[in-house]
Amino acid sequence: MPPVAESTLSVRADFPILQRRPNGRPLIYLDSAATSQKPEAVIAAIADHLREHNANVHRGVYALAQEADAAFEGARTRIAAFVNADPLTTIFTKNVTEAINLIAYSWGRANVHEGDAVLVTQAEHHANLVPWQVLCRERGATLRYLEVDEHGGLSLDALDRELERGDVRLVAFAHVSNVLGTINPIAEIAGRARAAGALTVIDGAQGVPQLPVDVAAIGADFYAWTGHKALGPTGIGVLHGRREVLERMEPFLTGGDMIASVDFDGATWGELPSKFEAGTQPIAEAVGLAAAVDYLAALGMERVREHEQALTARMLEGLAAVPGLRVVGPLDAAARGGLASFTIEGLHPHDVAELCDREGVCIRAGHHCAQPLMRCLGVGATARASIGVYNEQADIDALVHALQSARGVFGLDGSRNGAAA
Amino acid sequence: MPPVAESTLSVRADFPILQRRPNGRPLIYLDSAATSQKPEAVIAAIADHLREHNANVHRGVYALAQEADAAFEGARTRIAAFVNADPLTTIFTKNVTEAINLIAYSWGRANVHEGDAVLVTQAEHHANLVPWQVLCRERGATLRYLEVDEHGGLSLDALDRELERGDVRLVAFAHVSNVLGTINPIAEIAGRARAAGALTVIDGAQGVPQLPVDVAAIGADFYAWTGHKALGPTGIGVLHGRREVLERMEPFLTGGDMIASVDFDGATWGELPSKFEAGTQPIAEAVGLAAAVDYLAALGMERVREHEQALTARMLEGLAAVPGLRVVGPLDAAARGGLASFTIEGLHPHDVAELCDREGVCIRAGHHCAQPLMRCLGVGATARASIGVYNEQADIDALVHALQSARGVFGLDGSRNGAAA
Amino acid sequence: MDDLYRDYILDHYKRPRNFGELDPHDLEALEHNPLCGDELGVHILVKDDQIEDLRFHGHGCAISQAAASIASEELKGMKLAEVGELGADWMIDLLGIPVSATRRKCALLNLKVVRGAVTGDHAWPT
Amino acid sequence: MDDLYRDYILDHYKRPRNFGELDPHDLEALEHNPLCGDELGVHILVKDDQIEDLRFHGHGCAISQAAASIASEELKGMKLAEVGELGADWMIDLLGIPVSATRRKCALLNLKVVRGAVTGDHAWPT
Ligand SMILES: Cc1ncc(COP(=O)(O)O)c(C=O)c1O
Ligand SMILES: Cc1ncc(COP(=O)(O)O)c(C=O)c1O
Repeated sequence: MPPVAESTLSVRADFPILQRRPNGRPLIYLDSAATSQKPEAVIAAIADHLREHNANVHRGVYALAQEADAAFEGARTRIAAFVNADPLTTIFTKNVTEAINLIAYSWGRANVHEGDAVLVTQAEHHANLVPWQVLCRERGATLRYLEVDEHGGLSLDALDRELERGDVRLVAFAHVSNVLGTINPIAEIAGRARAAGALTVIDGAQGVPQLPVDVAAIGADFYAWTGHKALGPTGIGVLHGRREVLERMEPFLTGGDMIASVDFDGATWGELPSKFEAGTQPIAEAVGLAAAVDYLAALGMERVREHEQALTARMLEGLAAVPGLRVVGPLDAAARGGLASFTIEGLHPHDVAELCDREGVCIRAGHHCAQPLMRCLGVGATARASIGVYNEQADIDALVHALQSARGVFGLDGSRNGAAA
Repeated sequence: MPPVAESTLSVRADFPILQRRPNGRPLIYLDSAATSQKPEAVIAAIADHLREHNANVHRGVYALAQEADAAFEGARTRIAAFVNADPLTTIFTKNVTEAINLIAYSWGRANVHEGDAVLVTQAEHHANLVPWQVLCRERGATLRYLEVDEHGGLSLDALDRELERGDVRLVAFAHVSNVLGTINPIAEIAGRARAAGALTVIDGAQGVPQLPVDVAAIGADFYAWTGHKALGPTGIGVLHGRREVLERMEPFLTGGDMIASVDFDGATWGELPSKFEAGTQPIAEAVGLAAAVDYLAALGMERVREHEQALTARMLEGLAAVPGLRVVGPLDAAARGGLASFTIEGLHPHDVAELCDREGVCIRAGHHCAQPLMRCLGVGATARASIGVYNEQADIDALVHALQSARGVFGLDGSRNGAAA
Repeated sequence: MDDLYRDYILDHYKRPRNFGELDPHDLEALEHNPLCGDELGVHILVKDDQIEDLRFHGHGCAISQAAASIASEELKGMKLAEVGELGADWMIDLLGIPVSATRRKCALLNLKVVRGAVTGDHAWPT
Repeated sequence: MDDLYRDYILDHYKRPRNFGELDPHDLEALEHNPLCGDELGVHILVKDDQIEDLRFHGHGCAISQAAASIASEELKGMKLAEVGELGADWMIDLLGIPVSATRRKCALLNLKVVRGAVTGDHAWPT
């Protein structure tokens, strides 16, 4: 394993919620893969927009509406630039789930036919799985699953074999798995799929918050992500699409603001990105998300990645010292994002999370919206600790300490009479 | 016309944006039908949530996640109670446009067949029109239009004639028209449609912000509205559905949080309302909207209505004094919501809005997302002034003054040499 | 002493009573806790309109397993009509620990399963 | 004096040059301003690869009508190849008033229509 740089980030003070001291202890937030905390800059940007510049966008003549317009379209430009995408093909949705449903409904229903196949991996979040199940059922197509190996990796050979069958119309996979942590070779997968004539959909929900992302370089047809995991507010997601594909698609949601003209007999559609943005958009949310990506850009995504990798390495080391603890996914911090899912013998993940909370450590327990993967892993649920820019080494150490205490409460360290069991 | 009570509301000070003084003048915001301004209570509730209680909901074991859960589900309960609806059948969407698309996709595709008809009015917003056009085209059904008379009203006899044809599966109409201002007899329409075996969809985008709304008493199958017009944030809409109907519907968006269980072969759906809430919901937005309805409830919706009616009466009076000005829709303030759309001879609505802005008066110009109605009215566009709880008589007087000045700039008052034209 | 993870809770978790399968059985049901994917099933043997014997199977956290184990001892011998009347309070009282809003479904999963098997009503107990 | 609604703008608005229809014509196009529903069409008569005559029809605000009227005088006699090269700046400069971001489409609608008729490119001028 290459030596990992120590993290040089120390931004906890920028996050108001982390100043809370539940029961007089520091709040140790290790659930960023579920949702991130927000820096004051984001909260202030939203409040400032609502206090100073709020109006509906796109049609207002008055100066206030023009301010709102500039704020909204300016936000789109900054958000697109952050991942090197074109603002014209950068579509706002309410979350990544809607973004993927948009593709399934608009592209899928028109382009996936009986006998076709859609390919996903066994590790997908329900958001990048159930829409494809529904689509395939409706269209008489087949959903096939790319296997995940015991280290949480995908086999490119297996991908090639699937693609060679010639029926795959679309390949959908996560940039970073929210359970295994695996960072997938997305540009490689996108390239092979494209060569085989299949479209690619990348679920970047866990990618954008943690890694430098260059949408143009990746070369997928769709790359989708969600604001609330990237230091931004709830209520906003982002879909980047390939222009030729978006232009040939019918709209998904229809209504105001996405039309060119409407008469009694029908309507014609507006230009990109409006065609896919029906109704009043998440305006204040876009402003908040733009503040979030500005914040991340100022830190530098390379540095964010180094930080998370350093803490992940420390976490993997710490977890390895807990008896009976098994981490799923790759064991090398360089191959994974800033999270670790694990089980502890004799302790259900729910109880692990509950007992961590006693020490102010917030982690998640459950199936993480990846039930099929849980089945592959042979577990019902896992506990998961995930890292954000605001975490520090002390947080990791507190987690490991809390896990040791949890074992103690259940007598697994021999300290309690129940231990005999 | 019955005498109208003077308004007793004076809440301008609660709205930070209205303290702005562009070019040293007060900001006169008369575009609430496009989006409302937000009281400090709403902005503070959102910021406070993000600063103190932010976590993802529904699956977190730790105390912070439970706070977020309580905030989100508590918001749902308050929002449902505000319009006398059941929280279980109160579904969050991103705006009213998505809510109506949800019905069209989930209910419509399964229940509207070749030879069936969907009935809308000529006055619908594109949000309550284009989804039905798309549905009818896809299903081989017919979209029929209920005529709006010269006073902006619907004929219940015409409705009965349409229903008697026996093919109408669904009737969709606005509670309050965003162009004409007409308050439709929604309970009456819903009752007749129901008797004829047709479902009803009410677009309450302009209803909830202005009128006391009792969803249970109205008795429609669906009542939808949007947060940002009701003093709440962008990024959230609300759909109230009849329980039996929602239970029989397939979900619309699929993904995390809306399932009961998922395996490789397929998924089963969660209970109401989760079944229709895929992915991370607009959590902070729900908290903000709950603060908004609490604020409105504290004012009292009866009082809000009295206030808007009083200002509307004054506005109609003031507009009548402007030469060449024609108001569309009912001329009696008791029959309409707090807005007036109008044209002025010799002045395009765009220019009217631009010139009003010079005096700090924000009004909207355009087709207001109701192009078919514009065609019926024989105009390309109108100007529209619309009222919120924060408006005062002085705002109305400023509007009338600005309109007079606008005529002056265009020489329509004989003051400028161009006047000869 | 721990408020939640009391000795008797851990004891029931580690040595659950009436766990396993019952074949043949007269009634059965299987339910998931959607929050965590936990699964709990029950087999019931009926005689004279009462539960003669029952066994739980599946997996879950300490709260859900202890609740099933503790409840199983009370359910044996209970009239089927009575089972239909059991509410959330019965189970929570029986558990004897403070159950947070989030863990409530853990505590109630077994009652949901048993009521489902007996009455066909698959709603969460309230 | 008003910055935007200068005398010549109002004059072109009230007495637009080259408005109406041209039949027969060689080229035509019709476009909407999606922001307000305004509609503008053009008929063009071509001779020797240049615009011999043209007429606008439709309705719009003072800015869009004045822009069409002012532009019509420049377009007459212009080579078709040149029309394809015209950008937004040409029109904005010709108008001679400060055009806000929102009113930009009003000012550019006529150029969009003319370019559409001549080149088949229906994008907004940039
Ligand atoms: C009557 C009516 N329906 C629907 C809408 C659409 O609302 P939203 O854009 O929030 O979906 C509006 C407002 O634009 C409206 O006035
Ligand atoms: C990999 C992955 N995909 C999709 C999602 C869904 O994101 P959202 O709920 O914001 O739509 C998540 C997070 O829950 C995720 O981790």
